[in-house]
Amino acid sequence: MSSQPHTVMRVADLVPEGAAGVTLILDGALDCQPGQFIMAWLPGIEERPFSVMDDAPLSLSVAHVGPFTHALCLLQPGDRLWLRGPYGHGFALHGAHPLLIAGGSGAAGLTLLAKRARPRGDQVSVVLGARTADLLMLRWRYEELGCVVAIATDDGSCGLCGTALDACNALDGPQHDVLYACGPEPMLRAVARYARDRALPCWVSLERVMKCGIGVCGSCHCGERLVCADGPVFASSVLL
Amino acid sequence: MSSQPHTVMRVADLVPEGAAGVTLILDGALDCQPGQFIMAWLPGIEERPFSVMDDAPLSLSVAHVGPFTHALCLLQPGDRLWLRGPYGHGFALHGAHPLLIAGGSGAAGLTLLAKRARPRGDQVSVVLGARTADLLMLRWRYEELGCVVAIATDDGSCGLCGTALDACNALDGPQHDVLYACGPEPMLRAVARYARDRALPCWVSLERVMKCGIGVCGSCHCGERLVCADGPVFASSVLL
Amino acid sequence: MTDLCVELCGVKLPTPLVLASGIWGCCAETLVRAAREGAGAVTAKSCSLEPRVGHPNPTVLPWSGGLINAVGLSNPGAPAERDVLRTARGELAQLGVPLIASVYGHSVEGFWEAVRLIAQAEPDFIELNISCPNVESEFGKPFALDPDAAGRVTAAARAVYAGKLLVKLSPNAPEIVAVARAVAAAGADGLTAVNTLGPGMLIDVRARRPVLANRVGGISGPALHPVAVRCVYELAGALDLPIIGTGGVRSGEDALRMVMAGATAVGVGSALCGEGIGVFRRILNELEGLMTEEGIDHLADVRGCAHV
Amino acid sequence: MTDLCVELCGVKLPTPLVLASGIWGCCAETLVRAAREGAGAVTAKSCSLEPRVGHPNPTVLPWSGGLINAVGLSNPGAPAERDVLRTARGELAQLGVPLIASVYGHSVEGFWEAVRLIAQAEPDFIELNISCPNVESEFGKPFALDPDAAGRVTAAARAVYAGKLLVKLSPNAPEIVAVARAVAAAGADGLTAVNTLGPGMLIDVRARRPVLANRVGGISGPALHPVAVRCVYELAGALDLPIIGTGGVRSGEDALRMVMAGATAVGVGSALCGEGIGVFRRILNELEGLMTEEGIDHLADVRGCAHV
Ligand SMILES: Cc1cc2nc3c(=O)[nH]c(=O)nc-3n(C[C@H](O)[C@H](O)[C@H](O)COP(=O)(O)OP(=O)(O)OC[C@H]3O[C@@H](n4cnc5c(N)ncnc54)[C@H](O)[C@@H]3O)c2cc1C
Ligand SMILES: Cc1cc2nc3c(=O)[nH]c(=O)nc-3n(C[C@H](O)[C@H](O)[C@H](O)COP(=O)(O)OP(=O)(O)OC[C@H]3O[C@@H](n4cnc5c(N)ncnc54)[C@H](O)[C@@H]3O)c2cc1C
Ligand SMILES: Cc1cc2nc3c(=O)[nH]c(=O)nc-3n(C[C@H](O)[C@H](O)[C@H](O)COP(=O)(O)O)c2cc1C
Ligand SMILES: Cc1cc2nc3c(=O)[nH]c(=O)nc-3n(C[C@H](O)[C@H](O)[C@H](O)COP(=O)(O)O)c2cc1C
Ligand code: FES
Ligand code: FES
Repeated sequence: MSSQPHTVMRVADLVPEGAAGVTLILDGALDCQPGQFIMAWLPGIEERPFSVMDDAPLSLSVAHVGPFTHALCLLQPGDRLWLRGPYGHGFALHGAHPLLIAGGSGAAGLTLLAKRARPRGDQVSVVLGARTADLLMLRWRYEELGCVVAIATDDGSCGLCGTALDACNALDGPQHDVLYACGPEPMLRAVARYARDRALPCWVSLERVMKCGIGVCGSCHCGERLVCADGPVFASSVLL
Repeated sequence: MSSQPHTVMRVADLVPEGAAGVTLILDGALDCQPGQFIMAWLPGIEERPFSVMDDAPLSLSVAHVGPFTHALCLLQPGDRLWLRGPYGHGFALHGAHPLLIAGGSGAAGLTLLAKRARPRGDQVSVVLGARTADLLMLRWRYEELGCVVAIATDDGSCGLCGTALDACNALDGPQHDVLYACGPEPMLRAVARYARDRALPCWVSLERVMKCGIGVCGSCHCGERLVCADGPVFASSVLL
Repeated sequence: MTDLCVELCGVKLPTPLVLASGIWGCCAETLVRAAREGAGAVTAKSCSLEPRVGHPNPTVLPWSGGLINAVGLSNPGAPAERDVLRTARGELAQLGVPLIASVYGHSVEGFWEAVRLIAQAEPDFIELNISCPNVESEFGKPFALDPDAAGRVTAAARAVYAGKLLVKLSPNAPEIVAVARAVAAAGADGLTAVNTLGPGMLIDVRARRPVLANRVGGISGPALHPVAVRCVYELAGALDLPIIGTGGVRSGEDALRMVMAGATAVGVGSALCGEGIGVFRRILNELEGLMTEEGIDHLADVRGCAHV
Repeated sequence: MTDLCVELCGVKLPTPLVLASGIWGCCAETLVRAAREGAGAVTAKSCSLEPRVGHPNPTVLPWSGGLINAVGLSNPGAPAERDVLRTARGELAQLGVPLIASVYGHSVEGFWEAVRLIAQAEPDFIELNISCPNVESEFGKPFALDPDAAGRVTAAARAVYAGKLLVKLSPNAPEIVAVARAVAAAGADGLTAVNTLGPGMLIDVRARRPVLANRVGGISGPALHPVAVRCVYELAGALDLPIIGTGGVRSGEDALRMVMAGATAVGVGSALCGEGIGVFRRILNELEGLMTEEGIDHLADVRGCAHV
């Protein structure tokens, strides 16, 4: 470790993500597991956690929700971004027919899992949920990775009109033998119940306000667990 | 590196070295090059540099010259010794017929070289010099290693009556193609001249008062060189 | 048979390791988990009378020597913290693990008002954090740098709290022993030594600016360890108060070193970074192994033995 | 084109790296070699009026955060040092590398007498080491902890020395800026920031005692770096004096960080441990590479740029 905690990379390319935000493709790679996250720093602004959407090249998908994500969305090719990580415990691959369930920017937390499943020949299905069609994120990426993609929007502007869980129920793919979910906590709770009812193994990725990202400050606690150090990926039973 | 700079070992065995001192055989090993040294600490007493006489088990040969070496000579099997190192740049093996020339406790600085030369099949000759027979050190070790050993004592009480260099001149072994020397500086200077006159490559190991042993404090300087960091082994030309 | 129990100001700790303030345990559940994972006492995050948001990120950063932080004492304020502590205390009592509340104030009055409220939660100890270097730009030099100021704060807390009172000292005090004498005279029952060092600063040369939002922050972890050990050694040599030796402890050997310097118990904070809460069990295992090797039955037998 | 020259108090240094006092260069030959290997200025070991043997071993130890030392200011005394400096100065002048003499005293009188003698060697600078923490048991707290004491020593030296006067500050001063103002007012031309941290203590748990013969010692190397950077940043923000930023520099990035904090030149000491004198060339290469990458032509262009 150098005395400088951050690595700096440049934005190599941008992929617009409709009204939701942007995917930043950086000019470096990062060795990490699916589901791990990094702390992204913009000097003079803030430092915040983001899932590793892709590892090589390192890519982040950002949903614009406030000042920091706004600043990220304004980055242009050539601009710099400072990072530390990867941190946390990610997803391990189980089963042969995983179903990934993502809500909003949660889509960024599962792409790398799909990428890792691919060389194993797993048949990966994905449900992407969002409020409206133009808030959907990363559909292109899951399609690029050869996943079967189902969509659900609250207003029916794309795919099924309903929740991501409604779309799961409607799915007629292979019999899924494991679930992975990332997104708003109410959705994760619903997925956890769904998994329990069907006796399916299920892992979820949680979000909490993070300061250190390395299990020291305690700000990301969720009951007796720290999301950054014990998670962000947990067995879905923690939500039941 | 732990925050504790020293490793601790116990004396496993002792070999008396006549009136000169003792060889301490410790209960651990140390990965090092021939000619490197360690700093040996006796808590509450002092810390001083010693050549690694053998690496596995780590062994030190101590000539009793003052308070610290006195304390070392009093150690019994089971007693502890604290060490840090190995430090410095040691000898590299050159040629096929090395001649090792040692004066007094300098014998400890060349044994490991003889040990390393052995599996290469090199024919190693050794000249051991001392003031009197009972001040000779490590003859047993060189013999154990299969070296051809010649002896010189100032008073003729063992081997040739004269200096180590006289013994070199008297040697009728194979044609030596490289010289290594360790011992009092006047002897080293004489060896350096001998090597120059015969155009033989020659390396010598120097001693200076050491504090840090790691090239920081400057106490071991020899001209523009630091013995602990640049040496203790130098091409003999530094003495000419 | 090695026995890891220690007694701190007459209170029994099942292990000598104390979760340091501001680390990991920001809510009742995490404090309790630390106790289950091997902490012999747990310290809550410092709280002040009023809630504090703390500094923006970056607030805590890893560097080659450990951590640097300027969290800025974010906390929910004493009334809310009192409830957290009450909950924690109930569960901790069942585990036999004492609870140390931590109080911070930017004035003597702030301290005593917060202590008064926190005392209502009946923690086993109250620790006065007079040594936080990360709010200097707001509140000036920490009280812990000055014997008089430190004594005044301690006396004020003592006046409203009859329980066990610890005072947390700073490694940056030019005369740490003088500060300790002052807080001892003012009624402290024990010392926690030490809080973070410095402050220090990281600058990112590509960003061309300090990395912490607060610019400067306190240094903890391995870089602090030898200074913390020296502080504990000086304090134990000069005073009779029990000490929680804190600073850069990350192994059983480090913990034993603190005890040999004179500590009664040993704080663990930054070592949780990366390794997580399992660090307590590992350190305890290492400590027990080392004690067996060195023929030490009780830590009390070697406390302060490095004073030769 | 990157240019590594810097100007310190009007004196040109061919590179920004300064060999720190007490490291490596204890005689004329080693000082000259440091200059040949890339040091832009070299500092001699601190000398006092009378010769000093220093402490017994162990005096300097490596630990995970760098070094800890209590050499105890061993030196041959000012008259003998004067001759060493004269020899060194002649050869250094040919290389265009300025010589910094370092003077230590345990009283104001000791300082000025030693300065008077050392001045006769006509070094390019005299640095007053008022910040050595390793002789405290003999002489009490270093002058550098107290603005008044620091000012008095500086004024005394100024009275007998018309050349460039540097004062070496301590990272342990609670108010380093106040100390700097005092020495500036007393006539210092520049500052060296900083000397070693702490003191700290290593205890060997198997030996059950402190490892340094002096028990405590000053901490240098990586563990000191963030504190040194903060000191330089504070000083550069408050005063106009040029600074040799010293403490834990072991890479081009560290050196650039010091400059961005506000340093004019950059001291290198503990980084020689293990790596040897080649460390200067490596740091210079790294610095040049980093400057090219970041589009920095002259260090002066980024000096203090981290003050945002
Ligand atoms: C493990 C993890 C992975 C994440 N991955 C992604 C991702 O891939 N893409 C993405 O767009 N977002 C992701 N987020 C969420 C992202 O960090 C927040 O959206 C971002 O911090 C909001 O900052 P802001 O200034 O734009 O908004 P703000 O106005 O500051 O906050 C908006 C919301 O973000 C959350 N938030 C605020 N501060 C923090 C903080 N310090 N840490 C975490 N959340 C905070 C709160 O819920 C808050 O209501 C992730 C969060 C976590 C914890
Ligand atoms: C690289 C190196 C390897 C050595 N290897 C051996 C060895 O294998 N066996 C052996 O018997 N001796 C060895 N020595 C010498 C040994 O270190 C000294 O004999 C020892 O320090 C003397 O300590 P004392 O207290 O017994 O004697 P003292 O009375 O303190 O000194 C006797 C002599 O030892 C030398 N000496 C004193 N202090 C130091 C010091 N700090 N560092 C080095 N030398 C010092 C001086 O020449 C002095 O005159 C080696 C020295 C060096 C530098
Ligand atoms: C992120 C962080 C937050 C801290 N918060 C507090 C605090 O609120 N109150 C306090 O007294 N000490 C606080 N400290 C200091 C620690 O309790 C401890 O004294 C210090 O970190 C040294 O121990 P360590 O090296 O084991 O971490 C904090 C330290 C860190 C790293
Ligand atoms: C072994 C050693 C000896 C030192 N001797 C002196 C000295 O004589 N005078 C002085 O002003 N500083 C002395 N110092 C302090 C250094 O000059 C320097 O200020 C400090 O080590 C921080 O820099 P570094 O981290 O690059 O080593 C010494 C440091 C060490 C490690
Ligand atoms: S963000 Fe600090 S503990 Fe998780
Ligand atoms: S013994 Fe310190 S430099 Fe060689």
